Amino acid sequence: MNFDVGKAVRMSDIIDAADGRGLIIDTTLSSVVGALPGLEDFATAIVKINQSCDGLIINPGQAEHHASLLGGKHRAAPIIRLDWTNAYRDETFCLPATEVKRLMISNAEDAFSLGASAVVASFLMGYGDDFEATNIQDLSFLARECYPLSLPLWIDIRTVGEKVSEINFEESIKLGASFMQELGADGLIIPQCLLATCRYVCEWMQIPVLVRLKQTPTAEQLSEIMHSGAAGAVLPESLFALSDYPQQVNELYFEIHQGRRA
Amino acid sequence: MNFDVGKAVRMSDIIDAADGRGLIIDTTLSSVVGALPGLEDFATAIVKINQSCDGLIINPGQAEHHASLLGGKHRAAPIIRLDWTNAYRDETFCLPATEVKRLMISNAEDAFSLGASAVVASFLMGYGDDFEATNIQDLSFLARECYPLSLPLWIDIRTVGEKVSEINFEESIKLGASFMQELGADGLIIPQCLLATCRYVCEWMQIPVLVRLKQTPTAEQLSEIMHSGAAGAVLPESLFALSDYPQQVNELYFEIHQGRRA
Amino acid sequence: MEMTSGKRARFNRLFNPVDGRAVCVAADHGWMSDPTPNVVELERILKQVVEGGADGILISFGTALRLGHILRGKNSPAMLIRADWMNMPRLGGSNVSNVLPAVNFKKIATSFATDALLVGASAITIYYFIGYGDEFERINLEQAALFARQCRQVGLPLIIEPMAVGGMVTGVNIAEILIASGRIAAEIGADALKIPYTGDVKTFKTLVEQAGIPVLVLGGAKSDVPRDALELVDEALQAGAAGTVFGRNVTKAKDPRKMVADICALVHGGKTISNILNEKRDGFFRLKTIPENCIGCRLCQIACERSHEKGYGQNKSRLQIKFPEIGDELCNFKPVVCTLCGKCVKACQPNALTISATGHLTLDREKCTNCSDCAIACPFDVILIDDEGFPIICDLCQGDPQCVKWCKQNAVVTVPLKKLPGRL
Amino acid sequence: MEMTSGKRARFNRLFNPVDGRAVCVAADHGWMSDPTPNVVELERILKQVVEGGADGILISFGTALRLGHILRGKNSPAMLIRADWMNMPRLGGSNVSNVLPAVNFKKIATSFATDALLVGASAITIYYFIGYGDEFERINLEQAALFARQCRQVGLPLIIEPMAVGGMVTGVNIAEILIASGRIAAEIGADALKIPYTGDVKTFKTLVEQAGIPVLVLGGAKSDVPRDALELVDEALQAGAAGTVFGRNVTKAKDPRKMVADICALVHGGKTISNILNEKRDGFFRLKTIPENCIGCRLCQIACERSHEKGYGQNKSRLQIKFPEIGDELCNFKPVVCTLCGKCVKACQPNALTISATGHLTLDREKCTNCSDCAIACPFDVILIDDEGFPIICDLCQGDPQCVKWCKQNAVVTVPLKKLPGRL
Repeated sequence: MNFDVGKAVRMSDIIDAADGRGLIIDTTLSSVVGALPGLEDFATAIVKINQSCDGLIINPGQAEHHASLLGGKHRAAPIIRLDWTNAYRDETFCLPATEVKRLMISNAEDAFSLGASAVVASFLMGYGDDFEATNIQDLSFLARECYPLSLPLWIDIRTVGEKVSEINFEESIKLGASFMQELGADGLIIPQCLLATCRYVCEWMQIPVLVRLKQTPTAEQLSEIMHSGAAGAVLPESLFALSDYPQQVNELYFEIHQGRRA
Repeated sequence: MNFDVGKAVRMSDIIDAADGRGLIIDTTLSSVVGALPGLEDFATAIVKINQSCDGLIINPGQAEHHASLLGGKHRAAPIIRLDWTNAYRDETFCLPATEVKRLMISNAEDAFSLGASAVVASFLMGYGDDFEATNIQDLSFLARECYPLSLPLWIDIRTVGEKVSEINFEESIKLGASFMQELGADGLIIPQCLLATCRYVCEWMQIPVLVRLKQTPTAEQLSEIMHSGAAGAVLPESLFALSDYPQQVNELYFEIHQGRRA
Repeated sequence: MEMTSGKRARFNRLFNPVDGRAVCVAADHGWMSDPTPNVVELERILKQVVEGGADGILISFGTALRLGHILRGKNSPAMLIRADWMNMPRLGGSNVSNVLPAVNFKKIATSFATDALLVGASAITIYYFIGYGDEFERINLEQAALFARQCRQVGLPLIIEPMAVGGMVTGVNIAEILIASGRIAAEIGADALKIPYTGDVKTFKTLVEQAGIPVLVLGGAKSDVPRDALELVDEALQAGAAGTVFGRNVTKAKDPRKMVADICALVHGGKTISNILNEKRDGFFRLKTIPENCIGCRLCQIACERSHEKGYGQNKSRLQIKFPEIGDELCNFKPVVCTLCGKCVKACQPNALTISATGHLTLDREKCTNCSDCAIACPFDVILIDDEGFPIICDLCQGDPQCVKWCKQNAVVTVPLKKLPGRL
Repeated sequence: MEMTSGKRARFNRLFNPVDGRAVCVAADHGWMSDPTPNVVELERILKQVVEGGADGILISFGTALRLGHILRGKNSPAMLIRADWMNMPRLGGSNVSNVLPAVNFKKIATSFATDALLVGASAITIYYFIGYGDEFERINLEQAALFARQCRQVGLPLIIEPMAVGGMVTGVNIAEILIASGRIAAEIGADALKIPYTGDVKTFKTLVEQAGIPVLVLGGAKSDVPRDALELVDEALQAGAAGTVFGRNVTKAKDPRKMVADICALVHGGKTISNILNEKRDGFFRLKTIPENCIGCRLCQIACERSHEKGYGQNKSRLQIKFPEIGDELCNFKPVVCTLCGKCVKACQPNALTISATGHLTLDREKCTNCSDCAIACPFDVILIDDEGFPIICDLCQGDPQCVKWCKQNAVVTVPLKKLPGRL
């Protein structure tokens, strides 16, 4: 009776209730650098992976315009991204960022009315103290906003700032995970890291932890990560540039769900 | 993680987390017929039973004026009554009711700000259809209001209307329990009835069921009721007219909690 | 049909993406009538309903809090929340008992749309009583309009349930009233209807067309014979219904799981009532596949081999499953079966292969020369050759095809065959 | 102290009703500094803290959601929620590691008061940094004032934690700053303070008096020796503190349960540090009872009998528990012990009973005439007579009374005795 049924039902859209695992794909980099290779036609690309992916991280605009592709049986559940940053505009982009910016572009209520199964926002680590404090404040208030709506909040930990380097990368992930667990996140996305770090964090957290992969992994690579205790993986946007991505996603879905087909 | 921690913590103020039982005393009839014998001086009376009673059903005014006696360690948890009725003004009262009335006298938010561990309102069965529909509507909206506050709602089923007689008394309790379970109550108070009915309702409900006693029971009578599956008992206001009520309550607390002293 | 994005994403959970249909179960009776065994034993029943493959379950708020955990997983039934209350079953006109009878008809709203979203609902359902008098209908419409406005705001689909009851409703005008009420509900803002059957395909077809939104037919009181309930579904589907919301016909059934599975077989599986009830098939028939339904479980092959060869292998089965290949974007499985096309019969020089008078492919092993011409002629490659050189052929299990019987996904079904092919 | 009714009912959960004091544990470190083992193993530690008998636990929202179920039951610790965030531990001045060092001091509000109520909090705690510059203090006060207003509205107690840090704080002015900050916090709307110790009883007494609200002293960095932490508590109590909010001294302790129990023994139990640490008692002492604490568990009697008679009975124990009788309105248990009053010694004609030079009652069985005069003289009836006629007397276990050692409720304690009574 003291079960938060709304959150449990929505959470199970993404993390399978039977095996506690999920395969997630992030498409939201398009709001930072425009259409990504393979994602030029959003709907066509999504249809190809929709059945073999548990959750799709999408921006609010795509959630509104492509609602018919999202949610429910045999479709990816919509995880709506509520923040934006120029942090990923590097030298390869036509207009590299000169100063890193981050802001909230929507709120929990809006995502709720768009049919979100969950919302996600980023904790960008390694920038200045002002930036960090504002980031934490935004995420805290978002967590407080999601709670009475029984809407799951995922936090995407990104160790991208200038203060993070090889020397403190692994420990920074632990710090970020600690902060976000205490903040009240319902699930965490951590960067790909040493398996030892992943195992440490996954054992410690009592909320599902997904690993954000830098490259589309092979089934063997994914298997290794899952064995370190992760609840699943977030595949990168670069996935869509591969010619056979529908098959690759299908194989990874099979791997994550231990032999179960979409 | 999908645990409603606020509701669980508040619920455990009343229904002991260790044994799943609780002893409750109702003091709210004073809002219908004035001070009851033994309850003329509210604070003095409450102090005497405060340590050996899990929850005290009180009206909002007493909750405000006697907050220091309520809640927390070794004190009864405040269960605030949010409705009022003249249904109990019978021929023994100086101004018997000619037409039965019922209304909400406060709401969940007010009770919350008064420090309530739970709220309670009545489902008065056996009156006219208009009366019943309005009663159900009030209780439904109250349940919806309590839910996002994680504030437990107890429904006090009272089979007091003219349409309930010996012929349908026991079955009316089942009907009321069914309605209120489906309405979304967190706990039920049912009238004292046949042990078979009590057992049937308690096994069926997946929420705690308390039995409202007509008279202060002996430990043996209470034991019998508890064995039928009830989560506890609600002692009547007439309790306070007894000369040795502190000892009687203490004995009943001992009985309910299976040998544990306050 | 267009709708706000949030409604669409939540509607997706209710309707099957392949056929756009839904099989729902109403389990909100404890909220409005006397507690019968289907109310008291709801947990057990709901678990069976989920196993049966329902697409949606209509429940009260209390049941959502108590048993909503059963509905976890995006492929499990969508949660539909009953957002109002009424006392009609207690007015004495129906077949349910009345511990506490009511005299005056009452219907009240008992929540706001947002409340249902908090507990994880994919839609809400409310009544629209028509025929009980003008003031009573006004109250119904007022509540419906308010819910419609709220539902648009929060992106939650609204299912309106028109009910024609009262002194102004007769056998003469009930179909017309239901047809009108469906359209009225759509105009007010319903996203789908839950509505009684009008009694015949023609009028229900008119209802569906004029409503312009998905129509789910309801079952009403429990039928004495399961066939009656299935025939209602069958006719409603013929009329264009998008599915069903059956209550007591499921929750009071001896085997709620089977009842739901049977309705699913009709609504999603393309099966006939005769298929489902395992009735003797009248006339000739053949096998047909529905690849969208196939999940590659191979139960059909096991059933085939077991019935003919008494083993559990798959290398002598009379049907095949083609697995998806690299490049197959939709990653579908394809069951391949004998369709009684007759090409093998024509190719058989010694006339060893024939189609019997009862419509089954038959091999005369005395005449067979083990030439394999039949297997070569088969356009689907479903005729294998055994170790002795004889063809392994589908004989439709002499009229009771085990592949059809055992396929839980309805990926292999039977369809009537007017005329047998080739030489008899 | 007056406060709105909701605050009062929730404050009742935090403060012990008998002595108005509270022992709290701060376990919110993972929210603001590097994850040390006490953060990673919080679940295990919090369970021990609950077992130790803490009255309140300060945690973050995330911990409330994750581990809040540990706090069920009205006699379990009250949930205090940390409603803000700061980066001070990462500025480099403290003894904690810094994976990601900070340069500029930041402190932000991270919730509204209502948010904490939803998860079951009995109070919220926020910082008030003073001494880091005027603008930084303005920000702190602005947030404090907003929380105070919200807390009054929803009936939730507000605990403000003044911290004197920054270049303007020196050893010379820190006590004065803390004294001022406590009063400022109370004026803004704090219902209680969580505040560092000023360093001496005199200034802390001034702080307590001028604040006018309950003051809970905090522990700061982990002490190397448990005695140091307990001495801080002892001094704060002498100064009038209402209790403690210890963090790392508990969560990083080898045995967090024992550390909490020890602090409880000081704060609620009337024990001395020497009692707690089982240090050799200097000088004479006697037993004293605190009936409010007694729960009638009889552990003291079992310990007594076991140490003297090697059994587990209670009929030869040197102390008694009086159970509540009909008519006893408060239903209290009353432990009754030998108080070394000396009346038995005076009554003993053959001088068999004496008080030894070390301060313990002693019986010379050779001289004893089995007259029972001692038992008759005892005003508390704690001298029983054994089967052979000899008195059963309390010898204070020769200086290490087992009843005191085993009483978890601190209902039996020792107090110093300046002068021994009667004949030596």
